[in-house]
Amino acid sequence: MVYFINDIITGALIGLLYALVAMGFVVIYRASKVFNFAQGELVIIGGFIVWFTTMQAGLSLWLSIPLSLVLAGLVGYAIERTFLTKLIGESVFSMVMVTVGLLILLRGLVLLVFGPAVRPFPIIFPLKPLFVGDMLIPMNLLIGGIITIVAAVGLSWFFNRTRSGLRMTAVAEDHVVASSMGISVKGSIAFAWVLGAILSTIGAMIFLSGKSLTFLASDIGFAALPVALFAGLESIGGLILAGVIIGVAQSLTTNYLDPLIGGSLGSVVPYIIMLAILLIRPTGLFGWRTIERV
Amino acid sequence: MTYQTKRGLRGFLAAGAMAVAATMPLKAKAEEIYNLALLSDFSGPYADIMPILAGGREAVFTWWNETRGQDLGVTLNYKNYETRYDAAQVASLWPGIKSELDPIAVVGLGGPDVAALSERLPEDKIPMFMATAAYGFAWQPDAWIFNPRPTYSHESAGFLNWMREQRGGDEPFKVAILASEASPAYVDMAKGLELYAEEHPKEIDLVEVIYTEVQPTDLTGQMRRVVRAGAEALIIQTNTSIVVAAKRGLQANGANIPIMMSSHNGLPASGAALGGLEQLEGDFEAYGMAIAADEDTPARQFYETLVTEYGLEAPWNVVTAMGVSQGLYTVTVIQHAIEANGAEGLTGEKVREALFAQTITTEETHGFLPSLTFTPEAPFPLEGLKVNVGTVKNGKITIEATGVDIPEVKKW
Amino acid sequence: MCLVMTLDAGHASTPLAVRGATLKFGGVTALNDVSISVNDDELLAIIGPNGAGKTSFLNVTAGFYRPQKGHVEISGQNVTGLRVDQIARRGVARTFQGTHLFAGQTVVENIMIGRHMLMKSNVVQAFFQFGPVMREESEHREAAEEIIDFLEIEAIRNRPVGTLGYGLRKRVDLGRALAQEPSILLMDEPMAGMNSEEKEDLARFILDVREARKIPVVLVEHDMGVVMDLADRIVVLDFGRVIAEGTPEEIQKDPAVIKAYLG
Amino acid sequence: MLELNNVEVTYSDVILALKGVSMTVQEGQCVALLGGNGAGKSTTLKAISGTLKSEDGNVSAGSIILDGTPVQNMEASKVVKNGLIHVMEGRRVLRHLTSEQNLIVGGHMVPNAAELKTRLDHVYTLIPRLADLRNRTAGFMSGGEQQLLLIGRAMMAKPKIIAIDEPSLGLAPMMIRDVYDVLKQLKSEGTTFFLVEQNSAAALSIADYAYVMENGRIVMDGPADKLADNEDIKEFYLGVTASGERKSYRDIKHYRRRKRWLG
Amino acid sequence: MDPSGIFSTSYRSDRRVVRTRWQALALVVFMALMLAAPYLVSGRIIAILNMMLISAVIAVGLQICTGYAGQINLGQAAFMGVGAYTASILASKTGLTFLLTIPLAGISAALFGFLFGLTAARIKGFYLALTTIAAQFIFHFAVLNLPSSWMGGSNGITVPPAELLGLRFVGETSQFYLNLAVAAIMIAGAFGIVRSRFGRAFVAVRDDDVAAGIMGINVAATKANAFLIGAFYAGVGGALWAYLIRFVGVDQFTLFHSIFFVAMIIVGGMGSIVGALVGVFVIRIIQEIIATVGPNIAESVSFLGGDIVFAGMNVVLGGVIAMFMILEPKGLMHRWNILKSSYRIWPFPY
Repeated sequence: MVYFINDIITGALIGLLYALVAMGFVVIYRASKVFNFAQGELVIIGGFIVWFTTMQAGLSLWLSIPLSLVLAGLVGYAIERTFLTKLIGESVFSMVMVTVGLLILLRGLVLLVFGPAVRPFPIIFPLKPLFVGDMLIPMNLLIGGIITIVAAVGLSWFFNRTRSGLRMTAVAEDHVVASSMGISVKGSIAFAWVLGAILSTIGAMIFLSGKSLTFLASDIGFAALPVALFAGLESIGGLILAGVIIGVAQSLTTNYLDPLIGGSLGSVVPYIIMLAILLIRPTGLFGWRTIERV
Repeated sequence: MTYQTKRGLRGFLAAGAMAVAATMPLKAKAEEIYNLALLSDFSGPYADIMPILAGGREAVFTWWNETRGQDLGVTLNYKNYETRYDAAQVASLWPGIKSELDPIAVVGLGGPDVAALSERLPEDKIPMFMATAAYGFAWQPDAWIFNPRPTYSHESAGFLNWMREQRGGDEPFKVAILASEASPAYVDMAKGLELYAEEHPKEIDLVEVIYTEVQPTDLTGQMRRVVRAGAEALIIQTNTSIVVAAKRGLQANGANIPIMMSSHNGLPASGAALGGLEQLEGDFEAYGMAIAADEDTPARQFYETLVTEYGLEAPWNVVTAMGVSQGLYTVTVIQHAIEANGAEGLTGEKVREALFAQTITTEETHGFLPSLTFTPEAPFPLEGLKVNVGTVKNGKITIEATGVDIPEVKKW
Repeated sequence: MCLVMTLDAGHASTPLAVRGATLKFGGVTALNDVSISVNDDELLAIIGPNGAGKTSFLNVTAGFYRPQKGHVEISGQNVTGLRVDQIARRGVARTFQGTHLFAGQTVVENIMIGRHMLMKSNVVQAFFQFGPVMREESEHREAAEEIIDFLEIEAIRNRPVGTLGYGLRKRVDLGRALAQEPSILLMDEPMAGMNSEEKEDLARFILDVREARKIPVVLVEHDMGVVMDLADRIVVLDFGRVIAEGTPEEIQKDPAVIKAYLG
Repeated sequence: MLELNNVEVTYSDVILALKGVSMTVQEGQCVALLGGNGAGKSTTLKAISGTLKSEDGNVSAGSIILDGTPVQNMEASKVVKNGLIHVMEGRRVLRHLTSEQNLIVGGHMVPNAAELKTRLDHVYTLIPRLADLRNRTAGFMSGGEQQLLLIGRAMMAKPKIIAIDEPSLGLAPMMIRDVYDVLKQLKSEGTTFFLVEQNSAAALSIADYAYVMENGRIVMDGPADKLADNEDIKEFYLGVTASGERKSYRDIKHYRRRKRWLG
Repeated sequence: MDPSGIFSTSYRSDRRVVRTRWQALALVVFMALMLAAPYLVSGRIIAILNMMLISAVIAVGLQICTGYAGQINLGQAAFMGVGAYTASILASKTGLTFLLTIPLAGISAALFGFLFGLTAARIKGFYLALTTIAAQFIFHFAVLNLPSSWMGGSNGITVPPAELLGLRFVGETSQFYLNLAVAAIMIAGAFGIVRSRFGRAFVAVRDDDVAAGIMGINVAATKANAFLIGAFYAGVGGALWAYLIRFVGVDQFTLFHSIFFVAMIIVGGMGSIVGALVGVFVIRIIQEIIATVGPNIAESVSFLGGDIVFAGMNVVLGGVIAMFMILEPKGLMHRWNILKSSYRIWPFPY
């Protein structure tokens, strides 16, 4: 029983990590209506930046973490300036398609800049887990979970309550209307990408702390995708619930069902849950209902 | 992986340059020139090890041309082809390779090469020689694609029997395996060992088969199950990232179950990814090929020769060993074919016949590989299989055992 | 039941009837127990202030919204809850407030899309492009050309609709609806955004449609001149309720209407 | 305040939509731009406000001066910062936000909360209906309410000049009056207007000066009262015949000569 | 817009694909060149053409689904895999002729695609597009976990060569004719579909699904149909792939392959069959250049280092796609059409 509860807790924390990466999707969507397929690549870039500042440049963690976040933000800004600004005014569809191209391009760029080798990732969070009676909770996931919740609450407030947040929401609703109101669509999208890159970097730190860094890390982008859709692409707060549900379901499947069937159902379960929820609620749990008028 | 890429890179380039330089003047002397097609992946998932692997195998060809080839009146030319580790790319390259080179043998790299060429090579009558261990799905009679090593499951079964002997006692050896469905090859590794454990319940007790992602988020819970099941060893033949995540999971549980790794995710690679070899103290790597340890072995000596005389600049590690051993058994087979048929009119078919006709002794491969006796029943030798075991002692890779017998493993 | 339906369909006393429809969304009651029926070959105009529920009425009729209460009958058959396309197949066509044309497509293509549901060919025939498909295409193309001819848009036949002016687009919109060979035509503010010259043109076409096709038309419109001149009967909505009904003359004098709407 | 000199606009680098348009708007004035559909009115407006780009258009010649700053091909959001707000046609409210959130977004450039409150109050005193609807999701408001919301949203930015496109489009007669009442009040408070209208009667009731466009060119201009008396304007835009009688839409002949200004 | 002097005298001629004499001539010359290709160019080129033809079938299907019907589809490689597996299982277990296995492969892939299309009845927009990624994961899971006697599991399936009247389709030349024939039929069929009522319904649903519904088009069914047709093409392409490689494994059909199919139609241009073909050509040619000149550059430009050259090649590939999207977001065909129309209306600017 203790182990069962432990599996649930660990699953929930992993789900929160997915939610953090998914927050990258949602923030970019919420401020620009663009679905960013290259989110996983932003995670690897963030990871490599952290690796570079710590393992290569040899900075202490207190220095390298803020520096990495700043650098990641700059990279996000650069990507937006190079690839997306020019497309403002084109259809959202073409902007989304650009992110598909980005996915291929960023992979190549990382390969070029950082090389293909497997890199050790710095130990950012204590390796020693937290023991609660017989339960043990990985420190990186625990701290990560807290960061996720704080970030979700903060960003939720930002987007729904502050004027800057509403401004971005306006951009997501309609680029042309937003710009006709004096809102800089460019600025909003740039901000979204900066934020998306920073969130991805935090995600990379939690995900990879004490482990190794390769291209495979980008898979987390597609692992986080069901969480984003489950919550609904506009909902930041909903990510927490969605992440926990999907994380727990995945953990229980991996630990109790997979051994029975001798396969890896755990990796497909998030997608199955996502499909099921979308069939019931087509815009996710908390996504905006479509308002159609003729 | 572990080594500095730059060094490996220079090694690769130097070897390439040497190869070009060395083969040019030889062309005049040697009477016959045959071509080898080298399939490589410099831009795909194995781009990190490719320069070193390529350096290893190319240095062997240079060495052979200058020593054996000269005597036999044969020069082996080779050319690298970039496959991006993609079956579609191999398939579109192949007709060009055939018409451009008309190779007598292909030196392959991995799964996509096998997938794309397994049905083409018998038609075109050209054998392909791989460097890695074999897979269950390629275990078919009348092969044209060959592995110097048996399947991954053979290697792990051999290792486990050795572990059980080391431990002593009669009860079965408890083991867990960590696999992934990301690639069918990884699944194959697990399936083979599962069947072996099923067939040998008195020797092996497979307590857990865990499937995870290729870059696992967290394995603490899974490792706790492994610990609770009382596993005495953990088999991870998939990739480095999983080794690292499993190690962290074990550390979190305060457990120290030895991990067995394979060649492509071996001790140096996993150690580097963990941030230091000392973290793998007491863990193992096991495969049917020379262990690249500090000890002075024939293999090590041959490597030194390649470095000093034939321009090899790759470091002494498992990937180099893989490249060198692949090159060595390839040239040995060709040499056998020349000895049997004469230098003239050598074809892929004759090379393949020579493979079956004669054992490739461990002396011929300078101790890189055990003696290999190929039969038409399987793409790898079924008899006299050996596995070598390396471990980390005091932060250094050392050879723990050589020539450990591999038990008979049934086809799955 | 079945017998009754066939009888109804045969005589089709009311081509369209909405009975007791109530529709609420987003905290607003858009329709409150609205009953309106349309007679054969009649031009019924629906007027009322913005938000009175005129467009909601059209949306309920066309199946775009499903009323919480009440039902919609077409030729005596209850069609409440059917999908928009199923209702369209029962002969309801509509034009839009603003335009909902397929902007990248040419005029001919837009009108041919209107004929989609009248065409029968299947995917396999389309794939191989053999006999029946080609014949069907030509037949329907001919019908499309008749509509183009009728609406005097021959010259712009192959122009993408997006490049046309608003007035012409409205005409294409009407053409696309006519291409469905409807048994009833709903028009949502066709005159909005037009100058008087364009209004005259479109009014003429509406009258011609009735003359040529003999189908009832439901017209939601704000332009009183147009409504009073064209309508046979007028229904006035306010706050989701029918507040008046009658001939143009009666409506013009109705004090409730003047208070709520005409001002 | 606003000055257009010989402006040309090209779409997709190919289609010439405006062919040398010049006009001036003085401070405190309301200038109306009239014309048929497709004449280029909206294009002119978009050229001024910088929203052309979303339709692949650009100002290929001439200059647009806003308060001394050239704004041709300037990014839309920067034009707003120079003091011009473009209220687009088609009632493009932010549908998923509430009415008040729409207003707050409109005031996104307001430096402090107190000022924002003042402006909100100003909007609510001028348009009391918005105060009642403040928590209503904008997508569920009626057309007229949405139009009022758009005007309120523009007011939140306190622009020097409001460029408004077809404010009466699709509105009931009383609603048109309400909307124009708000505009008139704003004008009396000193806001400059650039008004693009199809509904010439309404437009000329508020405008000081008007331009008439046809085919991408200005074909007539003059003080509003003078234009209202012009026979051609009467016939084509006000729908009144020479004798002053409006003719019935039923009496329109299908084939008739159209009088056109040389375009 | 037609060039001046070209006008149609019947409705049938008005819907022709080939409208001018030059186009007809170009098409005839192109087909003749294709038929003669094995006698004109090396086996390597034929092998590249084989890959292009198979990719073309799959990309054209994706174009119908994504470009015409507007449904972003990131499961095309999975649909291809279903087709490849169907053909392999039928050919290896029942010995059915390829004349039947290829269409059956298309049909089974179409059914799989249709399942995902069915969700269109409820799910819309990006949500629908993203559910196609689930197809990819479910396909992968199913192949590996169903009993290996069904789909080969991790073993993959070996495929006997296609055979017709004693002629075995082995070697690139005979396979080239097989691929060419199938691709020609499929591409011609695609032109038929997009110009039929189905094609118009697709575009209608893409541009304005509200209006499309009111036109009597069943929007959900049309979207499902788009997936069905797109997946059918992928299935046929998968069958051709199976007969070309003659060994199928689940790792030949990954999400990354799907992404590349999307890249092909982006580069070529959305909503144009010819665009899909152009995209296939451009992407495949870049990939082949990387594979061909890469090793040579790596050897000759030694100061750069081999792995940097190859990493650079990946950047080139990603960069080309990104460049297309920045400079030509509507694809090559759009640019071509603008050029064409400005040429035809020259010298007037409107």
